[in-house]
Amino acid sequence: MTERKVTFMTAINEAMAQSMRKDESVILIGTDVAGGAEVDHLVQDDGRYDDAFGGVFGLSKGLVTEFGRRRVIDTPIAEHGYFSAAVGAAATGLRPIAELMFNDFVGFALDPILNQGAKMRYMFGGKAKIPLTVRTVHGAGAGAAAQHSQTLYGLFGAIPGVKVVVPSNPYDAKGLMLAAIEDDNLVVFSEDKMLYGIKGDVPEDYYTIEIGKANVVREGSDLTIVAIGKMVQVAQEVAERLNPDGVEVEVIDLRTIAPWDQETVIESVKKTGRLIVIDESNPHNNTATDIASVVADKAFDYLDGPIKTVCAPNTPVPFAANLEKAYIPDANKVLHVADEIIEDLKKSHTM
Amino acid sequence: MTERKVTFMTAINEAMAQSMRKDESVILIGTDVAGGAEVDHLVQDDGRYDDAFGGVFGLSKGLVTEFGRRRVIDTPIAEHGYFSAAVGAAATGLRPIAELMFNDFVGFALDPILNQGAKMRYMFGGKAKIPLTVRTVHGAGAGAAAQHSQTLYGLFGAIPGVKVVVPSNPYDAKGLMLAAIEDDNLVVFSEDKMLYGIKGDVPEDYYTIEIGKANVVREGSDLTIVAIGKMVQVAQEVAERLNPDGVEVEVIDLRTIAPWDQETVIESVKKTGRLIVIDESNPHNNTATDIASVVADKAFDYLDGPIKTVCAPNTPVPFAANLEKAYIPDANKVLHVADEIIEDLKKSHTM
Amino acid sequence: MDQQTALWIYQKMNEIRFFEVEVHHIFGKGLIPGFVHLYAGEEAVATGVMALLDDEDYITSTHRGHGHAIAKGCDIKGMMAEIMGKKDGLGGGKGGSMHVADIDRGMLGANGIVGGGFGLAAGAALTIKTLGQSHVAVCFFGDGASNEGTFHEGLNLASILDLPVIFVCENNQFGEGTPFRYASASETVAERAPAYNMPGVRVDGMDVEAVYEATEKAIKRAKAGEGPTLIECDTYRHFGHFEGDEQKYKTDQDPNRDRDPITEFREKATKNKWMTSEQADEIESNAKKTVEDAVAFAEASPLPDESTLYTDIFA
Amino acid sequence: MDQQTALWIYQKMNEIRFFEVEVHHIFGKGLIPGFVHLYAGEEAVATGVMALLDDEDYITSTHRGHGHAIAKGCDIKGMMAEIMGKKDGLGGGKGGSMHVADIDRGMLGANGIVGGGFGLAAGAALTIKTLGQSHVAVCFFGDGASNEGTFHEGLNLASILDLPVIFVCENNQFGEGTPFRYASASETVAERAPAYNMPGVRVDGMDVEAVYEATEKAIKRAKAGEGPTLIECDTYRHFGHFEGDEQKYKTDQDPNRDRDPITEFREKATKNKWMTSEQADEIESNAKKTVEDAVAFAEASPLPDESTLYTDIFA
Ligand SMILES: Cc1ncc(C[n+]2csc(CCOP(=O)(O)OP(=O)(O)O)c2C)c(N)n1
Ligand SMILES: Cc1ncc(C[n+]2csc(CCOP(=O)(O)OP(=O)(O)O)c2C)c(N)n1
Ligand SMILES: [Mg+2]
Ligand SMILES: [Mg+2]
Repeated sequence: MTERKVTFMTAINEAMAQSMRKDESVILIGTDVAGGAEVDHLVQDDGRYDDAFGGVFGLSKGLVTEFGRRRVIDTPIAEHGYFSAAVGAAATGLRPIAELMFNDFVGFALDPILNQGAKMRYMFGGKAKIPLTVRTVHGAGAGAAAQHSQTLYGLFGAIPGVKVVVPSNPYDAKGLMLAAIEDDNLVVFSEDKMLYGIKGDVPEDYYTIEIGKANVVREGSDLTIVAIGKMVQVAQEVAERLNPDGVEVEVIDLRTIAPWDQETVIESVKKTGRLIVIDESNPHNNTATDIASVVADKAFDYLDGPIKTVCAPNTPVPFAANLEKAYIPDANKVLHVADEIIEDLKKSHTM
Repeated sequence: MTERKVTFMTAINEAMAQSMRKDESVILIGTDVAGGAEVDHLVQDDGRYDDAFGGVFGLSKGLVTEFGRRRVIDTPIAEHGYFSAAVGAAATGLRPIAELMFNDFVGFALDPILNQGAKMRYMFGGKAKIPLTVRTVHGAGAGAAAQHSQTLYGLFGAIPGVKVVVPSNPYDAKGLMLAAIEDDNLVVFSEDKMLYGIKGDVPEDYYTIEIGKANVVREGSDLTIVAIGKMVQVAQEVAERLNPDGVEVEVIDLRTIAPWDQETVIESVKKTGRLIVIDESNPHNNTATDIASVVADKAFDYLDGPIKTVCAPNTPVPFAANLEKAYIPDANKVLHVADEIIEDLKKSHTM
Repeated sequence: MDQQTALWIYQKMNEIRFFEVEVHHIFGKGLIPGFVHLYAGEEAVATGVMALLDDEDYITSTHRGHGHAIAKGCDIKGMMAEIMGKKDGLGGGKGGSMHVADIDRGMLGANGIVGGGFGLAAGAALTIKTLGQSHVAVCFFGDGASNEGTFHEGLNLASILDLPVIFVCENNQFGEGTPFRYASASETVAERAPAYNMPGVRVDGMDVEAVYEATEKAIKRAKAGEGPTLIECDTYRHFGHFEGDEQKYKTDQDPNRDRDPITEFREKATKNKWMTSEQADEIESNAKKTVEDAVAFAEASPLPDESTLYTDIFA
Repeated sequence: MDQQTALWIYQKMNEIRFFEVEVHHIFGKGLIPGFVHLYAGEEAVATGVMALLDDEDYITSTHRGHGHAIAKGCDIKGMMAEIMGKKDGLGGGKGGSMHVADIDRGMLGANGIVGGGFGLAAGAALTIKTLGQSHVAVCFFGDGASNEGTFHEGLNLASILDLPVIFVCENNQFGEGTPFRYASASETVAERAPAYNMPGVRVDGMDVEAVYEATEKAIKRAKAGEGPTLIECDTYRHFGHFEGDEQKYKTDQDPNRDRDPITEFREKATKNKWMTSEQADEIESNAKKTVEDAVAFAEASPLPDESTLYTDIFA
């Protein structure tokens, strides 16, 4: 297979296109996922549509041209309306991908997820399938301020009946997106906007990555760092920086935060005896606390020191560039939070 | 002071009435908080109003009679509308109590809380106050099924800028409600519907209980159980049942889940070395995991065994009576989950 | 209306009524947990609409959903068992009254969320349109629900996409204890239809024929690809908002208070020779029997197996 | 319109325009993080309305909020510093363009949530009504926002409670890249007003006087306790949806494309002797200066102290 580098955005676009080619029941619905509906000059000579936006980040560019407005549906700005339509469509035979432009708008789209899509199968005694993929965007770093920068996948992850995937690189993004669309359940696919531009090897073929499985991206015996999405880069940097001191870090890319891969994490902690979790969410009631809590129960006897969670502070996302930078967990913060652990480890290595 | 037993509901009603008497800017707004708006025969001879509902549980009965329809405002069924109106009113000089009839309806009321009320002060550089109390109702046990029985205070507790109070008894309910109304911030006051009928000593006077402080309701040296709301009863039962074996349980009623009282919990764990948290929320990304995570970090060296969280399972709330009963954490489940801890403790006591 | 339709309607009306009266009694005995909202009094709406639908058509329902479910052809035994939280319930006892559903019959569920159905129905209609089917989706909703933002979003979306959906408002004058005339700035729900560029008609919701005829037109329009219709049916509920409600807000002047859609239809149908008195009597006693059998069935059904607490989360 | 008002309007129009053009340049230089939505082209709306408001009146604004803030009297230096994320910004640099606010001036905030303002404005009006004040609240919103359910809920609530609020729609024909004529089932926003039993008027939003007069009536109505009004202002934005937008959806036929509300007002005001050419010139150069000073001020302002990341959460 020849190597091919594409961006995170392209990888997701490609996954959507491939699944739409494969399965007529896959549709994409959201505000400006094409853009320019009913604008005459956007209809090309061959009758196909040019998109005016192709998603507010340009991620879904080209899809309306290939699949037409019947399957790439621009909506009014009415998140409840089109999210509940997506649930209704999923319950009756379509396999929609619904875009929540920023996860921050969840306040307008929550009921169809929380009370309808996630619960119908259970309430109806197993007699419904909701093959719905919710694409959304999280994360600080773009200067988009308090209402366009939150990290809210933990909120979705708390809801029984919802799977939540958070890819960290282009390869995973494509494979997980294809798996999400294939899944017969409501899957929230949460994209960190700061990853959109990064490039990586992505096979052209159709492939899926199993939802619910973490990825050990670096093996190590001294310390386990579990990281989510963009934070995997931070974990890798921490690992690199500790390497010269002889500290071997195992980095786990969680990939799926609901249900998350307890087996892989616990196995790793049993080996290393140390755990740090990095999660850009605000610090309370999030995936990091969930992981810490499970490990503090099921792997307690293997722990050699406190579990550290490194999260954003308990504040809204500030606008000013310096404050926003201070808000986002980075390697320095991890090293700072973990300094005792690291001192211990260094000591044990020099002994 | 003479003892006076009133129900949990009455205690909250009384708190609202006392604060409304004290402060003209306090209003109550919600669907059917009075009921019967514009129904002629509900206007009494003295011009005052009788309420048709007084809240769907009858909790706010009598308030419209005393304070009139100007301050006890029935709304259309339009949660976003009246919650964002409550935020707007709070930002401009009122001190509203807004009722979300069931916390399950949060999908329609979330944006005014998540993106407006909780963030305005921060986004505006400290130049806003949002003295808003959100009263809502959580909890299973009433056979109200998947969309009327959830326990979602953890979702609110994850939002920076929101305080969340969960009272466990009538005395606390009154004092915490008065504190919530006095507070210049957005406070979610979450009531377990299964507690509504329980009676307890409640002083007639106006008194407040500090938000953010936990209450050690039983002292013990062997095991700390932190419990929330209705679960405090479960913790007490566990403590009673372990007593004959000589196991001394310390029971902490958390009272406030955001910000929760880290000091009290950590002090207790330092003393006992053991922690169980009981929380009726679904198991992921909730207050129980948050507490476990903080303790596994800050009190790690004092822990003598795994931290146990006892929560509802990761399912919607089932309707059938037997399933619902199995869903809710109870003393048996706690004892079962904690059997290893308890065996250890028993052993250490017989040694 | 032809004879067969009239007989079907009369049967379903009676099944609904007996069912609801029975549920009222059983609830009174403490055999049903939770909240129960009875449909008695509003039978003309569900039956008038459903007389024109097939299994392949979809409906979304409300917290007051028993009538819709029965008229849509859901198994009455399974419904009663569901409402009592039994193993043989349509949802294995896991949903209860507010979540009665049967997707195979196009019944997408009663719904505990007021205003939860607008978008769901639009979504079902989107499936119909996208897959080129020739069915319709019907969204039942209350007068109270018409003030939820979801009404606005659902109707607007359905209209701009010309979806084959019919929005049927059951205006029983109250949302819980709050009168429609207080809660809504508009005098009727139907008059809001122009804001969504769709026909809005108001019919006597105690008169099955009126409901039937309005629905017929709406279905024709929907299937012709011309988009949605809003039908407002004036009606009244015989019982309280939920079981236990004191109903202090009801007044003697409430327009439909003393009307019974079932007696009215019996009279009209016999007068018009759609149905003989003997047929009507027989239908009534059959319906009564059907419901009694359902109660017996539900009572005999065991509680669900405790293991089912953990199943049916993911497909 | 009197002279003083005209001069004020012309000043504010120019301040807004220079401000936005300046922000456009600064953004282009990479000095502003995040998303910026410029108001240029729509100046007649903000100024026509705000000419009639005092500090005690409230407004809620949108993501496209600079114009509203300037017209409401927010400090321009503080605004520019805020947009650049500086310490001396109105919000200490913590809010940015989408959250410019000044509660003391009744400016309840730009808002990153489309449709977030309807209820907030109704709430401010509820305060006014409850405390017996004689102010008004104005909610600015876009054509795109009119399809959010929050529009429906906010207008209905305000209407049934007769709140002193004015809903001002800035219909610039697009929500991002989606034409209003596609997204909305109704041809105009104003025609939705009857659904809420309130007057709905549509005015030329490029004509300050038209906006001013409609607002005057609405304020009178609000202060008389007669409730809300919906005013739709037809307008156009000169720049893209946000900075960076290719604007592929705009067409030569867009009605207001070639109009400039500022030139139009200058002509009318000088013709009507509300303002001399000299006054106009002076206002223009003053406005330019004001904005230049603001830029200098903002550039000189330091970044906020890092400790402020943690402050201003709770009062
Ligand atoms: C989102 C939401 N808000 C409030 C409620 C509580 N509630 C249940 S039924 C009801 C009244 C509904 O009135 P209407 O739509 O007229 O239906 P009806 O009960 O009259 O059939 C209310 C307020 C709810 N279930 N869901
Ligand atoms: C709830 C919500 N949905 C979507 C968006 C993304 N968004 C920002 S501005 C905008 C278009 C708004 O259109 P309109 O209301 O007409 O205002 P305009 O930009 O034309 O001034 C959209 C979709 C948002 N910020 N909030
Ligand atoms: Mg009703
Ligand atoms: Mg617009």
